[in-house]
Amino acid sequence: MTPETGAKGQQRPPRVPEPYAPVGARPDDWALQHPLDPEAKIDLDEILADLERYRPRRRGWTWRTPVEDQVLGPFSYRETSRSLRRSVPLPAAKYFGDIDPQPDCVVTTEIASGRFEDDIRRMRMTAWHGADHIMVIRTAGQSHMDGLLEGTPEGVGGIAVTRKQVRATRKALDLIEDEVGRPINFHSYVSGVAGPEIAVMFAEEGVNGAHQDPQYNVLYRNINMVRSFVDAAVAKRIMAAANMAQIDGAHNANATAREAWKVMPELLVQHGINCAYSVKVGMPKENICLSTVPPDATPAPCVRMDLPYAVALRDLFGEFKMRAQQNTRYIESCGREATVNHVLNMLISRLTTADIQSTITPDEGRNVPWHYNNVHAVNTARQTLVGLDGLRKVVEVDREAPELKSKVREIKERAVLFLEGMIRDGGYFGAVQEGYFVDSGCYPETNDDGIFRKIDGGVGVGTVVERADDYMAPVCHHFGDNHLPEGLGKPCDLIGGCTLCDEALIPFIDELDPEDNVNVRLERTAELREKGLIKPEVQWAGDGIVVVTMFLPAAERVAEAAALELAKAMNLQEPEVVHKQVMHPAEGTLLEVRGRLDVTVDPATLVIPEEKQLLPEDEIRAFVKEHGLKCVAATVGNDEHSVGMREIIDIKHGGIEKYGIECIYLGTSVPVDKLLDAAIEHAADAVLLSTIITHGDIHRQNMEKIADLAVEKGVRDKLLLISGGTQVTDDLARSWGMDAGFGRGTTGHDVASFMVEALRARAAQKE
Amino acid sequence: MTPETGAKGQQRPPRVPEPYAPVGARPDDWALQHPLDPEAKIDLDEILADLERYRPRRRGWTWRTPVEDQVLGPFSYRETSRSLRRSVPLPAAKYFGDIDPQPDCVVTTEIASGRFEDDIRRMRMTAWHGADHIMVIRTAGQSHMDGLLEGTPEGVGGIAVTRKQVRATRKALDLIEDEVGRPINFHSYVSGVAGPEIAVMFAEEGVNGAHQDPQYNVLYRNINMVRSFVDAAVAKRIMAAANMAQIDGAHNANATAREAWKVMPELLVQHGINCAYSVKVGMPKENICLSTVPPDATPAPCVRMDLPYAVALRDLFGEFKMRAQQNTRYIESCGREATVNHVLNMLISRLTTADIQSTITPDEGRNVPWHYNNVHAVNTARQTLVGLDGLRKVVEVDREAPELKSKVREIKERAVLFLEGMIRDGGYFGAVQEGYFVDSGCYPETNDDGIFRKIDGGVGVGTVVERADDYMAPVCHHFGDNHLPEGLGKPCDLIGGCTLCDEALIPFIDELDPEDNVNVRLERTAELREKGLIKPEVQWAGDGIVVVTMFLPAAERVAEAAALELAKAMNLQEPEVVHKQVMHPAEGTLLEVRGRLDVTVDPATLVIPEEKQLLPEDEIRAFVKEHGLKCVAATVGNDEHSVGMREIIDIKHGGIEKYGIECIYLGTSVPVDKLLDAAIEHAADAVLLSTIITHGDIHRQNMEKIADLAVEKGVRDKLLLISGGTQVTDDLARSWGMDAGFGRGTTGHDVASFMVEALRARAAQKE
Amino acid sequence: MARADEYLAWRTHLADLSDAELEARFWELVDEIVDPLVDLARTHTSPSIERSVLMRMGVDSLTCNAVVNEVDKRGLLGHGAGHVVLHCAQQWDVDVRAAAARLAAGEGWDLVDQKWGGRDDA
Amino acid sequence: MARADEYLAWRTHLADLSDAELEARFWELVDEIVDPLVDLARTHTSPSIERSVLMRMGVDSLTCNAVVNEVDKRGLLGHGAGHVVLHCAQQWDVDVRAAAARLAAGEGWDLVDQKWGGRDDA
Repeated sequence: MTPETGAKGQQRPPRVPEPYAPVGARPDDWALQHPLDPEAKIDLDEILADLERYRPRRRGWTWRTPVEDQVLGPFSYRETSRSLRRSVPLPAAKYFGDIDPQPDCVVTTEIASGRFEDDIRRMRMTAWHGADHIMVIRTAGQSHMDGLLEGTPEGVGGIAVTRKQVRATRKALDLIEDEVGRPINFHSYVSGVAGPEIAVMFAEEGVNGAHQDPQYNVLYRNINMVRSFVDAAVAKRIMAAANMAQIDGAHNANATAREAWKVMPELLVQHGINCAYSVKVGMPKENICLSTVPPDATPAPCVRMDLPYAVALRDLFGEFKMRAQQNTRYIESCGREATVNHVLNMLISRLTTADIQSTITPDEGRNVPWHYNNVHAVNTARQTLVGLDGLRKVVEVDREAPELKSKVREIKERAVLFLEGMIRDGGYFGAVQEGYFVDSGCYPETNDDGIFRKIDGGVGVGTVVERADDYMAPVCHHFGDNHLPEGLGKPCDLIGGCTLCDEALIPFIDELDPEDNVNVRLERTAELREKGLIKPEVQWAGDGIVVVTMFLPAAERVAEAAALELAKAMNLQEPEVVHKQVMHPAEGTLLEVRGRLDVTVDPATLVIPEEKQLLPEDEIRAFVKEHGLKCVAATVGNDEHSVGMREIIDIKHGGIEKYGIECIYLGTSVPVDKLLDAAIEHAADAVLLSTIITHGDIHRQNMEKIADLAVEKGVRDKLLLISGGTQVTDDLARSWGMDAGFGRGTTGHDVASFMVEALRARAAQKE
Repeated sequence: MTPETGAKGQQRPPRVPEPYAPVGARPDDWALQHPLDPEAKIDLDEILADLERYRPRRRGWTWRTPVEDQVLGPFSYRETSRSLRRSVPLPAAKYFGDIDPQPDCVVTTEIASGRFEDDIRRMRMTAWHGADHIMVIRTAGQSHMDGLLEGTPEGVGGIAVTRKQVRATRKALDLIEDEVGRPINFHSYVSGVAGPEIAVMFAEEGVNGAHQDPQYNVLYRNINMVRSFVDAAVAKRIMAAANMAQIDGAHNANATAREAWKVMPELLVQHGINCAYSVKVGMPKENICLSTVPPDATPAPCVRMDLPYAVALRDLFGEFKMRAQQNTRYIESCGREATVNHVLNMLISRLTTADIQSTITPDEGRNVPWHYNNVHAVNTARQTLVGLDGLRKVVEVDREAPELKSKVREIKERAVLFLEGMIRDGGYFGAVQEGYFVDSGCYPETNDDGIFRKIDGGVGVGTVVERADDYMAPVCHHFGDNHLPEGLGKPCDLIGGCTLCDEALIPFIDELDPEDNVNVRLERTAELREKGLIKPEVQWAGDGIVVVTMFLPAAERVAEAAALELAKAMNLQEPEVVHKQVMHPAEGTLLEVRGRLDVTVDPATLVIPEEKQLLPEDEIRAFVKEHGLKCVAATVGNDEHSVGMREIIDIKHGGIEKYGIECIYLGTSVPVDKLLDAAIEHAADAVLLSTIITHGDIHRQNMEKIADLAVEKGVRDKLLLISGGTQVTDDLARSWGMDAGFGRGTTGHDVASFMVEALRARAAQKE
Repeated sequence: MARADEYLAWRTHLADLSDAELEARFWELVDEIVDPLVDLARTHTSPSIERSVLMRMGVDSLTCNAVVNEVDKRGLLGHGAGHVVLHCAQQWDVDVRAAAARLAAGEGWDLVDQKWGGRDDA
Repeated sequence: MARADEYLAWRTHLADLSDAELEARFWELVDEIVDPLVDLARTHTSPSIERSVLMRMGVDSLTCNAVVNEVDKRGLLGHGAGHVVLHCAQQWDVDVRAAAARLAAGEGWDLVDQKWGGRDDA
């Protein structure tokens, strides 16, 4: 038990920016010339202005820059990368000089508010917490749209991925990456029936990575399998040309199967097919990332079950990259439970390998993720990966352990049997028609509950045609037979250049929909932005959503109904219980209720306590050296919590002793008269009195009493009377006769600075 | 990304209680004859009645009963114990048949509301989540009270541990342990200047474990060192007589030192001294538990740093028990951060050993723990320990790894150097006088900032006297020279029995304070209890505290002020920001604001939706077999989220197919006219239409349109029209022409039951 | 068809393989499955592929749609929509963007028909 | 006094010990430190210890306080407060609870003085 300590803010000393050279920026780079001000909100109007002329600064994926045996603060790290130029460190970093060690792997955040203008602000927040792979979730309906969309319609559970949305986002990310000092990878989906076109648009717009896996289309989007594979070859070749990282779709089998651990053999097969297909159409292996999820979750003994799979996967796919995703299959509405599972997932990453660590927001089980939950997820990743830094230097996956060895072998053998079966049944198309995939049996076990697709069914069926003998595509990076005239330098010489060679040729279309577009949406919240009004939000500017956590001493159903009543009493509109957890069937229920608070605060009306201006440390030290400064200190009343007081005085805690102030500590539970007597006896300049706030008002009585006694004994003007404690406020302490009161989060610097200033003021008065 | 799924409750099928035989209960056991009703609150009046006659059923500690290779649901466990008779499983257990695997080690919760009557309710909640070591935190002031307190005064940051409080708590725990079907260990503190008396009282009252470490008194409570050690010998001997588990106090050095990892050598020394002292005064080694904390926390590379220490400790102290505590030193106000650190702490437990796994509440960094945070902490422990079950079967601590081996050796050598130094400096007392302990240097490095105590100082100085030649104590289990007459069977024969041999001799004193006592406190909340009113609470009945989580798009200080305004707009009294986290210095701040909501809900006024009564599954199956039942299903509008629909229909997800209902699934984004046509073509009995709620009201339009079309085509009365989706409600769906609407958390059973009932009702109407 | 777990019976032919051999077999089988898919892709095209060609030629998405729809309708996708546009551009002596725009506006399909003829079944 | 980390210099005499020897040395040193503490405890007592004796004799805590305070004041703690109560109980032929109650009420200290004399310095 540590004593009550209260909220500790994260005010931090300014950080010296690290040297940073933006990847791919040209001298005339717009972003470099319009750096973000960390103290100002991103200007959405500026992002949207002149979009038709904006060009991203680079193509292709960027990995983090590892730093071997990096020393940060008091620690040495084995698996970290170059630090950020600006960031918000983890809360506990304050104990270690605000270090912000960044893991060696890329960290993903998935953003899906449905409005790209709100996404952008969220991306900035996550980048400040260490995300460098921003994955924009696409609204699922788009995958059946046979062509590109133009505009920025509002999406549900994701956004419509359009050129305008992509370009604006990339423009914002160019600013944000300069702000944090690290390249940020922008990512979305090259899937659905318009894959090749999306791939071209992404290549043109500097998108750095994308999901591309024809099997995903077939199994989960019911797109015709022939169309899906034929399209994929062209899409992948274009992605390769743009040096994009590719992530496959195998993890969806985990998310779909009821007993996710049974699909391990199939997962290896799905990864194998997409990897081999990608390589054969021209994608370099180092850009091919396997999307892999530890398939199990608690209360399963998940680490022991997931490890053999992770090992088998890395044995087989050692030349490829691993994108470690976190488990979503068994996520419920309890954010704590999700967080613990994700930590266990990352233990697998650290026991094996991960090139990209994806993160799932802890609220994924209950809503489309909210701003701060993206940040929470990123923090869980960076915290865990750093906490497990160098784990393999002291802990070994025991490849010879019977429980591991036999399982690893078994998974591989079952995958081989799966492939043999596929070939017997007519290869890939035959196997899909036979329902091989997402069957809940562990192959060769089958449950006949897999996903069956027909070669002559699905979206886009019958749209694939054979290339004629004179088939020609006069552009670069095209896959497949292409009967170009002989002697060309490159294919697009035929037409005077293609967009992948000459970006001046890229056309830009602005919003086509006059109603569902970013300008219309921004108008609705213009007042908030223009007047700088403050309204809670979780997803969209001004959505007003807040969450109330309450424990009600009632059974679940009664508690739920009561919670909604209480939410109304809190002026919440449309309250909804988003989480409930039985603490005991009769004793009570924990509930989280979300609701809309239609209240706006004008910061101009707020009384914001002035930020305290402390004397420089050297000035304090000099004053003490010249005048001497002695204090007696004690915890009074019945308070045995000496930790707070010790933090304030002890030199080892950065307390006032470090300025040379002499401290006589009398201990805990000291009566105030004894404390005053000691001050007189030692001719002290100040009395430090620590107290907790009691229901019996003892804290007030003690302060008043010592002040009265000091007057009685004629020493009031010789002594500074200073009280402190977690719930002490300066105003109250002064009203009870103290010279100052210090509450939560006080440091020795605060107290020393006050003492010096007060003594100077008294001296000035006397003169 | 999985789609939006909404809060999932934890309503579970009734569990068959496991066989349970209460340890130490006699045939006339009061608790056995007054079992708790899981559906009713614990009756505090009953607990308090007749306390003077209540006797606990046993003395001594109980370990969990391990079960080797236990199979639960689809999984097999290596490190679990007997399951509970009743419990609340982890939320995700619903995917696995509501299993609730319990780890092999005892799990602690620390409870400290300040009012034992509220503690009792919280203990019941935590026991239902797997806690079987209930540690009651003592208000620190008590350690300087030279004698026992009588009564139950309200405490701060803990409670006054008195006989009445202990007896009432043990009485309640006897009921609770029968309810959950597992012995519960009750624990508090045998420290301070009244150690021997507390030890006697604990032995008499059936307390099962206690902290006892004379070094703790010396270093942290400034109790005279001679008194502390002399008292400890007697206290320990009495604890041994009562077969209590003892936990030492070494972990406090971690919690106090600024760079906690530097005190590792000292920790080994502290553990060694208390262990050796305990053994020498008669305590069996198997009752002696080392309180050990992984000293580091993120952002340190903590697991790699903590593991060598954990290994060195277990090398040296293999014959003793390990009580693995979680790190509190670096805990901040972010509950997520605390949770991640605690998971990493438990990785150390699982990589080495832990006999008791202690838990720290995630709100420890900001307030005295709240009800549900005790439960959260216990859940984090049970979840993590089960998730890491059998880890050492596949992963090995690499004893030969240079980074580990050299560190383990070094820590041990430094501890030996520490001991050699102590002996040079005059043994224990000399070393304490020299400030050996809690010095922030890593011995033999010193910083001269340790805790200095004088042999002739501290509380209780000068109170120890030498035993005279005729010293006699005519009682059992007394430690030290005792000149009893020869020929006694046992010492207390001299006086006709002592309380440790004849519990009838134990006196009971009721409340001495007429104002600060449990009856007065309970009177204040009598109305809530008597009328069954519901008021939020976190710590004390009716305290009204709730927490609001909000993201404000403003910089930290402005956001904090705005949050307090918003809290007022939510009718919260005394709002206080208990957590704030910068998401981005300009874009926004996450805040948690606690406040008191002085609103009480009378459940009699609530409209509680009736619990749906579903048809038994067999009845549905029989109906379907007799009449046949066919439906067509599709996701309409632009909704590609087929997962919800698939869960409802697919047999593999427990959907309606399992009752024999034939389902024709048309896919996603199906126009409603095509859906209706398909229903007519297939002569279906029902249409299942899945939709998301859009801002454009498409969901309403689709439902109205299909209903109108069905009327137009003359098939309305032949078809059940059923819509579903996360935000669909039955009322709205019916108002838009559907026969039913199903929202969040719907199962196939719900839908199938509705269909059969509706078809029956239609058939009845026709007749 | 549901099948019990016959792993132990099925695996006998794998039992004697070393881990390396087993892994090599995995990749051989994957190649065997993937090769015909790659061949299929090499020799076929689709509306989206052809639109992606036009996009790379600098044609905006709306025009791409219009041109590829018409090429497809006329059964000429197998010659390549880019090929069609290029042919017209050469005939008209304009750049490919201009040619695509004119084709999208309904101009020039006669030129296309002259070169490739109408759809066989049209 | 602050001291730099002289571990490498100080450890030389430990370098050749096996791990088992090092661990044995740890426990030998611990014993060397603890033994005098145990001796001290064996031969001394305190007010709390004496109250714990009375408690075990069935005396309630308020009475324990009163009796031990007076025994201590009279310098007789070294004989054992339980001993004092037992002596009076035997003298009065009552049980020890009754004897303690009478002593707490101020009765019987003359009997005590008769047996052990007053405090030397009283």
